[in-house]
Amino acid sequence: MSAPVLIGYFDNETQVLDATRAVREAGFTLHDVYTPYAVHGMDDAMGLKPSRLTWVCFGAGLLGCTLAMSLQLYTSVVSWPLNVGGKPFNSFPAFIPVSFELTVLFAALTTVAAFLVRARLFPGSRRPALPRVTDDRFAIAVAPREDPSELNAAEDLMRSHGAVATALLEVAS
Amino acid sequence: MSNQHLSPLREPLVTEPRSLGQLTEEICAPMERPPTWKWWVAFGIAVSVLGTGAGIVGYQVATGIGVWGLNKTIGWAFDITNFVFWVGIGHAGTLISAILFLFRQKWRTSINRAAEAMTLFAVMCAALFPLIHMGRPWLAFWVMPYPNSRGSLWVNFRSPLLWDVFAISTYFTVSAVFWYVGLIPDLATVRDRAKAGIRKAVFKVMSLGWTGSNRTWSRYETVYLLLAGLATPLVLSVHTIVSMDFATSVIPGWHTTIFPPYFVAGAVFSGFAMVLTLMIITRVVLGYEHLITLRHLENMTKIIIVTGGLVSLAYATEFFIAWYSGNPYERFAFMNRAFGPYAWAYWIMVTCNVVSPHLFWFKKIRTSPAAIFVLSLVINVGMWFERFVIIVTSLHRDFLPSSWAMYTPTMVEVGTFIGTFGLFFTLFLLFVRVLPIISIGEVKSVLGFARDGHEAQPQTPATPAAEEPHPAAHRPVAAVPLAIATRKDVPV
Amino acid sequence: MKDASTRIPRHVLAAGWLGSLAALSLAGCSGPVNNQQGYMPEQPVAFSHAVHAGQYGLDCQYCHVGAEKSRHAGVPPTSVCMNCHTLVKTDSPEIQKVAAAVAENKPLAWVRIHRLPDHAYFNHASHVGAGLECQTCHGPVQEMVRVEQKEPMTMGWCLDCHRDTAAKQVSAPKPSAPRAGELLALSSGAPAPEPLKAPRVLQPPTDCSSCHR
Amino acid sequence: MSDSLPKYWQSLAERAGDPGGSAQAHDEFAEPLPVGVAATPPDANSRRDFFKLMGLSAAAAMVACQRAPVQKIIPYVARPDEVTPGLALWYASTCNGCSARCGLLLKTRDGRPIKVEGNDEHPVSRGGVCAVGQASVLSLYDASRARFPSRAGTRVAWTELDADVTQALRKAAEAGQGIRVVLPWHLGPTAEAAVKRFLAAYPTARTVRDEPLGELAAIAEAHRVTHGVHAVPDYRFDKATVIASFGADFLGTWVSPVAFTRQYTEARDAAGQRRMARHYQVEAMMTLTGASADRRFVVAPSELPLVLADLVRRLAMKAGRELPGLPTLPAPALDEATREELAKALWAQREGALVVAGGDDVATQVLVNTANALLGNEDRTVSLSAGTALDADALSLEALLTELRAGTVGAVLFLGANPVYTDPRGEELATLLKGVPLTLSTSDRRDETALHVGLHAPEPTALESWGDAVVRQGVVSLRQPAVAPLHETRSAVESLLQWAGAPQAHYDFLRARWEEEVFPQVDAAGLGFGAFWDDALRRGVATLPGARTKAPAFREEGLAKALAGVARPSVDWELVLYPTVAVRDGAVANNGWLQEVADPITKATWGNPACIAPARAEALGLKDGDVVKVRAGGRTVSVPVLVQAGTHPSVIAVPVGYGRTRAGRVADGVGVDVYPLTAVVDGRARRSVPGVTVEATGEQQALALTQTHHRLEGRPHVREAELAAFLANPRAGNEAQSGHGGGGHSLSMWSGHEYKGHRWALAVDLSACTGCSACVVSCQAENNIPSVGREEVLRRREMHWMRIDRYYQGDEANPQVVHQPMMCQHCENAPCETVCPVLATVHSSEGLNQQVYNRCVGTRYCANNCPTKVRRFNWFDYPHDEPLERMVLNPDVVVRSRGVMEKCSMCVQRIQESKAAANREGRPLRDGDIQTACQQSCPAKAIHFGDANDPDSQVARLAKDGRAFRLLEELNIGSSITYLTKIRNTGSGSGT
Repeated sequence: MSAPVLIGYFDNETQVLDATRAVREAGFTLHDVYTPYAVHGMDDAMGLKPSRLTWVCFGAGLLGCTLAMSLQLYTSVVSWPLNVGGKPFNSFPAFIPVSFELTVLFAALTTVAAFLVRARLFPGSRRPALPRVTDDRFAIAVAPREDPSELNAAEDLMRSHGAVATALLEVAS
Repeated sequence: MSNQHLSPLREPLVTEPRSLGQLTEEICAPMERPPTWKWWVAFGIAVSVLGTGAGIVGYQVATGIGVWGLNKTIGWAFDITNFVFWVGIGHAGTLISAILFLFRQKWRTSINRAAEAMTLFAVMCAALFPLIHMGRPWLAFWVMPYPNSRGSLWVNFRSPLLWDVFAISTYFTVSAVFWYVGLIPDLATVRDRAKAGIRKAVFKVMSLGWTGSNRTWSRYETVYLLLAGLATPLVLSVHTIVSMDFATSVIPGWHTTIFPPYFVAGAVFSGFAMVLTLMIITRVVLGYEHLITLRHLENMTKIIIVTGGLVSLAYATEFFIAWYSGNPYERFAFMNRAFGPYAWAYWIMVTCNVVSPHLFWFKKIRTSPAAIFVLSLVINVGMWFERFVIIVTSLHRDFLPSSWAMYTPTMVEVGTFIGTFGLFFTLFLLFVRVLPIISIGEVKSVLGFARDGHEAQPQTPATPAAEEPHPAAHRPVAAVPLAIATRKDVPV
Repeated sequence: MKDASTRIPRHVLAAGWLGSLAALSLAGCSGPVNNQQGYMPEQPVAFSHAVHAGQYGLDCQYCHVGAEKSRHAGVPPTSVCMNCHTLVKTDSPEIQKVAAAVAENKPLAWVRIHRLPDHAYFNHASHVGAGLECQTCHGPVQEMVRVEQKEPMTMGWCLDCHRDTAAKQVSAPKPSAPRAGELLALSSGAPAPEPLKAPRVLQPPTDCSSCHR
Repeated sequence: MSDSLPKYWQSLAERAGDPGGSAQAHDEFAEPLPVGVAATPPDANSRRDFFKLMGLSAAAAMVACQRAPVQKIIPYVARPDEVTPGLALWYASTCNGCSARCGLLLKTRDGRPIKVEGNDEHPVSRGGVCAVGQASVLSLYDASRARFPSRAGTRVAWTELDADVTQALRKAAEAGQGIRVVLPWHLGPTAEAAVKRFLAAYPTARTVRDEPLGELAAIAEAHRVTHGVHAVPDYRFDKATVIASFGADFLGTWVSPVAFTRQYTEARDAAGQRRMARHYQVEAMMTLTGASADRRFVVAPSELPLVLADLVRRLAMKAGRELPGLPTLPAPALDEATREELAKALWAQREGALVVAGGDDVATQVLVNTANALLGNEDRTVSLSAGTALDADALSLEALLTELRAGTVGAVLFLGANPVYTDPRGEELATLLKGVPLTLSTSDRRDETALHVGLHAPEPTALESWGDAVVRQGVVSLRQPAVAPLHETRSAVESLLQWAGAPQAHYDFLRARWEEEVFPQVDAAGLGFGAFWDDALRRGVATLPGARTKAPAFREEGLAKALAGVARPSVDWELVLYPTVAVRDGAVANNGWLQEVADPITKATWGNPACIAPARAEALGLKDGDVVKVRAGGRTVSVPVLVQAGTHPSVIAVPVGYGRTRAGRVADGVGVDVYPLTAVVDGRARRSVPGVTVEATGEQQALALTQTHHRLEGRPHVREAELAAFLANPRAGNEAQSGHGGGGHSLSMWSGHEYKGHRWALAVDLSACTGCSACVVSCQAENNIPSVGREEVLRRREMHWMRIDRYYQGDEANPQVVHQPMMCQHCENAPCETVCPVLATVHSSEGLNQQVYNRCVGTRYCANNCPTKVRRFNWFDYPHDEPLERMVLNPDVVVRSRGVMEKCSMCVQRIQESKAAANREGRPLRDGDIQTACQQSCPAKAIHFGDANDPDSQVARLAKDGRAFRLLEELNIGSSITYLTKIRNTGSGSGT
């Protein structure tokens, strides 16, 4: 069985922000909001919690640094210590640049990877976008309760906040 | 609703009123219409230069580094000069997108995409030189630490050249990722505008199924912020490490602690010059005057004044320290720079880098694209000579007078250098054709900047997207059941 | 580095390019290209080490005389074979090949099996002098009917042995050859060379220039 | 597949030039000389080499991970007893590069001579060899040598040639026509015996002696005048306390430079014997000898005899002797005080004084003899009794020419002489030869003279033939071949015997003669000839205690006549034609090593620029490379000038021996031939020509110089002290040095590595080094260093691992000179090592800075970061693939390919060889067991190698010496090379 979702289309940022807040305060479950660009303040309008990706980034960076440092120490001190320019086998200061670079590399790549996975973005994804939301439209998707009358309530609410159109769409669950 | 809309003091970043739709239209237009003859000419030239360059490099690799003008005293000249030159240019892009982003400099939005692209292409050009300057480039992979059957002979992590390998490759990778992440929403926009066909298919794949969901947007913002945060120290580290190629050596004129900041400043300096060069061309050719506004240019000239000042300061400091150190070799090295056989190069450098930026103090010049264009070129020339001076004049007369020598480039070296410009512009022209060179999403977010929201969007969106009748637009609510039957593909 | 003296006609250039690329891609994965472990080519004369070294227990250095005094162990002059084979097994066709070669003074061209690249210097004398068994590097030759390269003979392989030996503090056997001046001292009352200090503890070098110079 | 592959590779392997293949593989004439290739790299050759590389990697690729190309092992059929593949054999022999006849040790590997070293047992050269001697091994493999006897260029059999010759000779003898044998002065007793036998066989036969550099002739002639013997005395610089040389380059090219250099350094060993012979040099141009002089005076060539005459007069005055024969001459340009100082100095030392003069002027030599006689130093610093007599009744070339003009000559045989090239009358000679029934040359190649003779009977080189030489009364040096003749050649001795009708092998003749004449002179108690002979062969020399003859007394009768022509007007632009240290008279010119080694003074390679004084150059607005026309005696030559400090303003000095046309691929067309400008004064060729005209042409010609900046800019890389100061304080001039032998105060961030076993180091005595450059060539020979050719030297890309830096100080009209041998300093904290990304250069456990060619990817960062710029990069493949030339390669040193860095390895292959030997014999390594190539051949013994960790090694001792200093100590690179302060004995207050 699948639940229908009510979509409300808006033409401008301010309206969609108000609408979103209103819809959420009216107690409807916000399925999602679709916008052509990152709308400032939408996160708290939707009541989203800050992302945990920052921690991924930190961890990855730490890992990169450790790997880099241990690789350099292993190759220059353990595996085959060579007298290079009279410098000590463990020329720690000389190992810092590479460690730093690898830290950044690991952090960056891992974070992006994590993001793509979490947001389920991948080549060949078949998910279509709502019409014009990547262009000049904003859309609010409300997951209504079973009672059809609620649909109208939600629709009215959005129209009252300036929705230019609404539609009821089936969600394959 | 954010307060920025209410500030009467700020000037709008997009000078003419535009609707979101119109923006999309404008930015996507160049890639949707067939290339103009101007583009073809430019592209033709670029490609042929590239081809020639490739031929020359082939010849050099086939014959030996001997076809260059180097000798037993001067082991580096054009090769490393060009390397540092291109890496330097490669700095503005990430700097603009990362550092200005962190500083919340909204005006960056309309130039960062192109600047980042420029970074990537410049770094490609730069990376070419460390490769071909090797005596045996086919063994270049030996600089990578990998287990092998030579008793596992590793690499020398004490060598600045090795740091370079890691720095440059990391820098390239991260910049590329940064750039691509920034592209994703726009790719989706293009995808949704495209009719069925190759473009649709390609962009479908490239946009990774972006739907504009705000849950994604919110994570996206976090990631972008993180990347910016990572890229900022990275961009500084890269030229620091490049400068260490010289700073860690013993050669008077190279062995200088001031090099890292000095090189970074120089990199930003030359980088912005190059961005200006490209932006001025682009805005004229593509008619983006209202997006890449005079204000953008002006801001960049200001940065140039600052970095130019830093560079001048570095020159002065070098000289002072050389004298103050009391080290005869240091003293000689710098006197030799200014008054030795390569004095001409030195004074070109000074004129271009120390004198010319100060013309930007004049509002007239600062606001005349033509003047800016010329000066940006001048500065690029100057920065190339800076590297040439540092490398060649330091090497050609070092400790033992017996091995003092002179260097003159050969056609092969010059040709290779020109060839890299071919590579650079070929890539840039392709970029202009196939990707939105302005970050649509970001510009939209600042469209309302310093302009009241409602007035900002006239209700006359004549976008092609609007022409296709919207499924739910004119349908009475009663007809909902029908709709239920029709659509099953709403994203979750 | 002898590369420079091999001859290749121009039309191989293309192949050369591809080839070199392929070589490089492989070089990383599978060690240096000269690693021919298991190489067992056919020889002009079907000489069996199993018979000579194994069955009859001839000392390696009876034929490979250079091994203890020169960098090359050397392949014996064809005439050496005839020391015995003028009498032994003269009817065997293989022997007749050898006889023929000696007769018309035309050397036999043996196929080289154990070989290091030109840029790697190896000295048999030092290794034999340090009491190393031939088999350590050449495998159980005395059991081989046709000789085969048993060991990888890569740089890493050399180094492992050098490192282990250095770590184990093995000491060398007393030099087999009489020391300089000893014979003289015996015959005429010349002063004998300074007495031998305690047997030398082997310190096989791991310096690059020990092999690459 | 595994059997299909070998088949495929079989063909390739044959091309691969492996042990068997290389020799017969392909026709060497198709091969360009390495020089030619390197000079213009982007040509077919080097590209071909690239294809080779690519090809091989194709091979590599297809068989990667499983099969490499098949190589063959080609054993001897029957191995010669003495040959063990991989072991070197040494033969004692005698050099034939010049008239000095130094003792050599020839190193052969698997039958190939690969290196020439000095023979320590040779009492005259005592272990030294000059550049020419070193390079003779390359000349052996010279592809331009004649490979068979020929008639008018077409090959003939020896028998056929002999038939022709003997027939023609008989005819000439019967017809009473003259038979003339043209040869140099020094052939050695055995060869002379053969000549005598030949002369005896043909009554009308006489010898004509001709040498391009008429020094010996002049000296001998002068002694005929003053002592009545036609001989060259034996000079003993080691016994001298004052040396006055008038233009004699006795350290470079004069008479016996190697021996003299050793003696000279002994006489001037201030550190060792607390005293030092003072060296006065009066000369017209900067010579190698002048560069070492304590007091040097620049005088025009035509003034030299005047100064000398003045000196003689002053000495006579002091000696209280009348010399009526001494003509009254105009006062020379040199100022009174100096002349008196000179006379005083010599007179003060009398018997310790030594006066010598260069050049081909008999009068000058007569004056020298007079001076020495007045000083009474016979048998001390100059010994006629120990000298060597020269063929007294030989004709001069002039005489030959007159005969030829008269048409009374039936046969002319040139034995190792090339007058058509080396004599101004060459052209005429060439044309006159056409009229002679029998003309023949025995030169080793079809040179300029051989081109104009009917028959060519090529001689083998000294390394392929027997011979002997008297180097000093009572010292006979023996020459034995190190290899059988490579080509179809026959020694001149055998030829002469053959034509004299008494055919005999050179060896038999030699041995017989030694048995009859040499052996009786030795008091070999009981010891039979066989033993004596073997010993002589082993040592390469026999010393005969034979009773010294009393030297004839000096007589002044001849003076007046001899000195009649002394006063030559000093006319502006005096041309001086001089031999360079490397190319000498040009006979050895076709030799890449000798062409490429920089002249110790001018630093010029691959050419002979004309030296002019800086002042004069400025006046005329000439600078390096400007081409001038030099006109003398109706002949004109265009030559580029080189502004050379220390040249007399009226002098233009040009080296001879260049501009050859028939020497071979290397030398032909290199430089210009200036022999035609030689003057002929009453029948004698004179290499100093007054009154020539010099005019600028406005043309430019780049000079291939290896050093273009000549001043130290006040940097302390070279330190020196005045003798007096040094005796007072052993660290004089070296105060800058922190602590003894470096290390010293310089702080370090880390503790550094310790070197448990050996720690190799070098010490170079700047006081001993004369800059003769023998070490440079020795290094090149030992380490397979390519000659890169003029074009590459022009690009400052010479490959020498070792160079000699030459600096001037003071007045450029007459500067003080210092030579500094410069090689890899093997720094403890080597800047080059730190910067190599792939660990291609690291430090060894014995303190060596190792360069691993096959690991190098060629970033050149190391070279940039090398403070002494001693690293050399292979810009191209400098191929060693001329099959003959490749024979000279040292199999113990790898040949470097394109794109890799190389540099001095301190002869690591020698270090390891000696260590292995010591291990085999179970004995510790002794100081001196190991000698680097440069050290071995140094005639001055200025270079010392050893273990710095061994406290009693000489290197360790020298490192602690007061004179010890190290380069660039302030960089804390910890150089392993110790330099020792240069000591001068100018007599002035302070050295610098």
